[in-house]
Amino acid sequence: MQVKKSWILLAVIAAALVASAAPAWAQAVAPKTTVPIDGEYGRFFSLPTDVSKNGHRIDNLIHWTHAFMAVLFVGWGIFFVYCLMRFRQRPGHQAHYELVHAKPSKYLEVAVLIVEIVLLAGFSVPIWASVKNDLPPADKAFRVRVVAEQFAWNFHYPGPDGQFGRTDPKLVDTATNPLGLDREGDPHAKDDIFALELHIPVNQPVICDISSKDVIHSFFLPVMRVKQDALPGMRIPVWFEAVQTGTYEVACAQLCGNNHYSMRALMYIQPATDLEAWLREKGKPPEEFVE
Amino acid sequence: MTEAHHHHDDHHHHPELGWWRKYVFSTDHKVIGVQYTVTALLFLLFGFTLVMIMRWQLAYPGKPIPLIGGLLGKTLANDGTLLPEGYNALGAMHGTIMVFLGIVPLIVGGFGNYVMPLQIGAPDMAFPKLNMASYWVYFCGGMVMLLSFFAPGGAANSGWTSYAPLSVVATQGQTWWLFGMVLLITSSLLGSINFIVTIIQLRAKGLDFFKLPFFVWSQFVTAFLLLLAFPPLEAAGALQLMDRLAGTSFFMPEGLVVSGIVQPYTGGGSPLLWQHLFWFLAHPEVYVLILPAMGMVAEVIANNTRKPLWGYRLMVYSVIFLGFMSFIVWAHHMFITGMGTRISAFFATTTMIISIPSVIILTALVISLYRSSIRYNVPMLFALAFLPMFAIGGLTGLPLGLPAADIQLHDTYYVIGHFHYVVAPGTIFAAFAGIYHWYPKVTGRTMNPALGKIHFVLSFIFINVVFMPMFFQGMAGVSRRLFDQTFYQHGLDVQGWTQLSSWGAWMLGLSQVPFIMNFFMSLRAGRKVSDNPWEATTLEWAAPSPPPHGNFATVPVVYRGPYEYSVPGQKKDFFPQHLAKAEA
Amino acid sequence: MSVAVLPHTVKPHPITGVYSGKLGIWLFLASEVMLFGALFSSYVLLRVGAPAEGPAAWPSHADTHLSWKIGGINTLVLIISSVTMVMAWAELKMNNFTKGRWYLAATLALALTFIVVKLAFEYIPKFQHGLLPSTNNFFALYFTMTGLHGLHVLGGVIVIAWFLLPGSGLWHKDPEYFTNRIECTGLYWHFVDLVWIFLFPVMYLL
Amino acid sequence: MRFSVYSRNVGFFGRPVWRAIGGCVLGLVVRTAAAEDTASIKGKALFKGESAKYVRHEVPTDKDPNCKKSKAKIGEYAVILNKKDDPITIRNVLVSVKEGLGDKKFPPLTDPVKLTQFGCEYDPHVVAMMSTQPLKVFNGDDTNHNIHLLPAKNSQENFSQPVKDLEKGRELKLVAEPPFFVKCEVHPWMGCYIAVFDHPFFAVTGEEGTYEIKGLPPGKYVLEAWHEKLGTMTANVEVTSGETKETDFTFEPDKK
Repeated sequence: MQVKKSWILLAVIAAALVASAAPAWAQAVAPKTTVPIDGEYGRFFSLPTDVSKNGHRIDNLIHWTHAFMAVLFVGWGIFFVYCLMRFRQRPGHQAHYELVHAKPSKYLEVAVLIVEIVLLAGFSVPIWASVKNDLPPADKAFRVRVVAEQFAWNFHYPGPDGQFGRTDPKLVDTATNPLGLDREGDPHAKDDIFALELHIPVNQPVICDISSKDVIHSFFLPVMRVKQDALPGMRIPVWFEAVQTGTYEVACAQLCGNNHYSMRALMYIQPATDLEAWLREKGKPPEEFVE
Repeated sequence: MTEAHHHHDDHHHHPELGWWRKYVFSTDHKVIGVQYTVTALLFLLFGFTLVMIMRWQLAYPGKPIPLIGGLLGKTLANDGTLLPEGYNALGAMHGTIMVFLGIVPLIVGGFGNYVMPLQIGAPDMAFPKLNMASYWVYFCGGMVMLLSFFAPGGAANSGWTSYAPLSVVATQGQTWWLFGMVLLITSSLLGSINFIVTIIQLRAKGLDFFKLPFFVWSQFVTAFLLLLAFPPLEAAGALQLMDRLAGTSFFMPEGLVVSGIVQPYTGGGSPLLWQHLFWFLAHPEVYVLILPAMGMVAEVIANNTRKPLWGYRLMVYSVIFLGFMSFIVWAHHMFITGMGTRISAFFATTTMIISIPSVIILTALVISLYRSSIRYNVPMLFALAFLPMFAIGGLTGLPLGLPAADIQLHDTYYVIGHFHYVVAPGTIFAAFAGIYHWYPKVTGRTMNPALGKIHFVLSFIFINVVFMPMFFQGMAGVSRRLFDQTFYQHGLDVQGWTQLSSWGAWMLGLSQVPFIMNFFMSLRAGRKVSDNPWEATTLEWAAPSPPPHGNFATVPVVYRGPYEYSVPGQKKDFFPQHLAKAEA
Repeated sequence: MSVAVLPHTVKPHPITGVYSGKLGIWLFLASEVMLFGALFSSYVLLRVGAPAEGPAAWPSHADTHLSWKIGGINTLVLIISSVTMVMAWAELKMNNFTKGRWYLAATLALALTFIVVKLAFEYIPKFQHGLLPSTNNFFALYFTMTGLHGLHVLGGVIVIAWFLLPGSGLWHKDPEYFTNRIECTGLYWHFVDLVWIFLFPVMYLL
Repeated sequence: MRFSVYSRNVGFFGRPVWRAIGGCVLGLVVRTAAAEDTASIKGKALFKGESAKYVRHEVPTDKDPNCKKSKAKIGEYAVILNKKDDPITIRNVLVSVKEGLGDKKFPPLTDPVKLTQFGCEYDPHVVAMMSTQPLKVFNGDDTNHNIHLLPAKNSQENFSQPVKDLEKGRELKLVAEPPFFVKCEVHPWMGCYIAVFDHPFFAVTGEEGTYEIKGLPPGKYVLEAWHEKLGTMTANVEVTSGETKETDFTFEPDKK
């Protein structure tokens, strides 16, 4: 009984320490962003809102995998705790030298293997193939080039002619031409639109060609279940389809330097008409600013 | 011993060795083991301190750090408030220090050096001078890493993975980091050669490979991983040094524009080449971090269940298989780099396959509890806690190994939670079990069990408070390595979990005070114990405590397997390996 | 006082059939294979992935300005040095210390020849012509890989010089131990030679 | 001139009154003492050519919603012309004494020069300072800024200011160097120039496109006018004691 009291004491100490942390935990942090972001973001082991056509497949895979993990852990934990209590050292209790022939453990391992094969071959590989490889036909999709740089996302729209203009690193001007668009030399570049926020249509496939000007970034749309590294020297397409309008976030998921954390952009999912209006507005030559 | 009359320079040990030769530049594996252990524990504490500082910024972004904020200098902080560059430097150095300067030197350099030769009945390591060199090269590497904090621009700040091109254009600290890594790799290479040769050549008579304690097996496989996986990183380090210092473009593609400036690199390189070379090392490295821990846990569990390990041979085969497989799973760290379906499916398959031997080892350890007689002493508590903690760490690896699920979870806090569960409450708990278990062998005294239990309970609670919230953050989509996650809405919404996690970390830091007190006080005040206080069977307990130079008074001969506990018909419940007959 | 006497430092282990040093050097060479293997893999990856045109394109054979003749001479030098290394060990094995030493000295001389040729006829003229590691990835790899190989040769030179002069005292204490050490040095030296035999065609001919 | 550039910020900084007064008094003392036997040069930076090419417009600051408090305004190719003036004047032209000072030593300026990041814009756009003055960098926004100096001689300072800080700022010491570019790593459109001199004879054309250099000892000088996009021009000037000379610089970018 002596031992048990000390354990209770320890638990009380630990609880007190946790409790001492509680006020801090409750302290709210003021939001930094001035634009309200739509969607629900997990508070207790839940994924963020899903606004994409394919996202639920990934979500299901994550949920089923976690269910499988929970079954394994709980089942295995019950046996573990049973052993801890049943076979503790006490007077009159002796360990058995002979080893049990544990058939259940073999079944368990085979079961684990089978479930893993099902999860991998039945779910993961097909999902991967469709969300990463099977791009929608180019004429049906809305195309945007995403050019990452330290520490901003540049979005490059082809403009009315539907063709992306030529870019050249030598023409890059950080303020006025971050993409290095050759507006003078290439006719396709004349009408190209550049923005620091992502506007995409709802209910239409979107293909984003991801690239980077300097280091490795990662294009992450939490509500779209999309993540793709932006590698310098490569242009990698990803696609997704939004099913709901709203304002969401584009995040950088790969350490890209000191201000990696502030490499955030906004994504506006809009009806096609609104998007066209926005693009038209953006495509106008800049109006002179008169003081 | 036929060669006993061959005396060489190495072995002319005069009794009047000076203090320097005896305790500082010693060639005795036990002294080196203690040096490794103490240095590594200090580095672990330092690495943990770094993260406690970072956790302040994460919990209370932009607020000055209390108490120690002023000590951080001008590069890392401004008026006691951590800066992003400081956060990144601390983050990169936390990873590097914990992995390369803390855990590996502790469980391989420290425990491996001290315990392994004793467990195989060897008088020393096969190459004692090499062993000493290995420690001192490690020490120098550690010093280079520490000094890099004072380099212009601070320590390396491109993450412990040092992804190019970021690391190539990074501040000078990265060059220091690379030099430090070259030294650490060299140290590991010297050590691993020594370990393998020692295990192959110096086993006591009768000690077949399948009579080796599981710990020795884990060290054996680990040494092979170190031997074969580290050189590619050394090559990668050399290439990155060339990129940084000679302006080559191994990892630099054409047309890079950094900060609006066209970079002078010719181009033609591939940023992915670094990742391939790095993860070719770093995935086996993960097993370097966990296999010796499994070995230690197996030792402690076998000893305290008073029963042979269940499935010893199966475990040995599993550990060999793990070692082999760990070389062909590396690209599962790179699913998001733009991999096609086939390659990702291949690496996902190997990843699923490698989970099986881990499940086998874990299951074997749990089944070993069945029909045993569990002795709840401090090392056993830590070893038992290792099992569920490692299980959580291993299981959460599953969604990360499935490429489609990894799309959402890659590089989020989910990953952080996953590998910390493997390494912190996994490996570090195993190391604590090892320290409490072998302390009597090293000092002749036990550590205080009451303080040990306090240490265990508090550590167990708070380590979960630290890492469990990370899964919630990760599911919500919060990326890792963010200086201030409240910049994002999804980060803001789970900020409460971050704060809880931070408080857990600081409490976990406090929970180590009983351990530190215990560690030092027991040197003087610990209860004096016999040579074999745990009534264990393996050879290290046949040597005196502490073992003298040369380890064994008489060279032991081995008659049976490592875990002959509760043998029927015996008077005592343990039957040491070196005894021909049971004691009457 | 128990004296630590390590078994199998000189005499081979009855089961494994090698003494510890030899096993150690084989393991070391295994790690070296991984080191150079990683570099050769990088070579393949970078060459395959090189852009078709532009400054970063893989240079044509003529643009590398590497003379296969000088490379060939150095290859020959290294091969001969491997032979003399074996001869040194064989003589020592047959208890001819003086002869063995002469062969060792010959090996050392050849190794130094290799380094001098490399520096005087290849590296320095290349630098003078502005062909630097930063020129393109071929030269980056060329300088890195041959440089690393050169450092290995230099390491061999230091070890051989050690056994030739200050370390030779070991012969008088324990000839077998000394011979073993020369054998290990030889194994290392053959490996260095072998690396060059891969480097030569990859850099000069392909 | 220097004071007029920063005066816009004074109230905004809320810097302690005694410092302002002290600065003014010191400035007056130095200037009145110097005015007796020194000369001044003043003038305008003028523009001749196709002014329609240079349009001033708002840059998209949509990356960071916190910038929207004040929209950043830049000129196309960073040329800001006062098109209502006739002839058209140019802002942000740095005029300084290039030659003619010899090895003379001048009373060092010591009051800190301020560079503020406000509304995701650098204020001022061209910082001119003496090497004895500290440069203080402030963050006036509720967002993260990361100033990156891209000099040739000075060290490439590159640090972030993650929180609003109008009190202490970060202090930098710089050595003399011709104008170099400074950018924000977080907001790609943010850029400015810093020029550091060993002497106190420099000025930047303000909103009216005028400059004035005071306190010059009599002598022959070569003046240099620099603009980030329009290039440099020089003029030879001779001043005598107590004189105020007018020298205008006319930039003609279209003339080859």
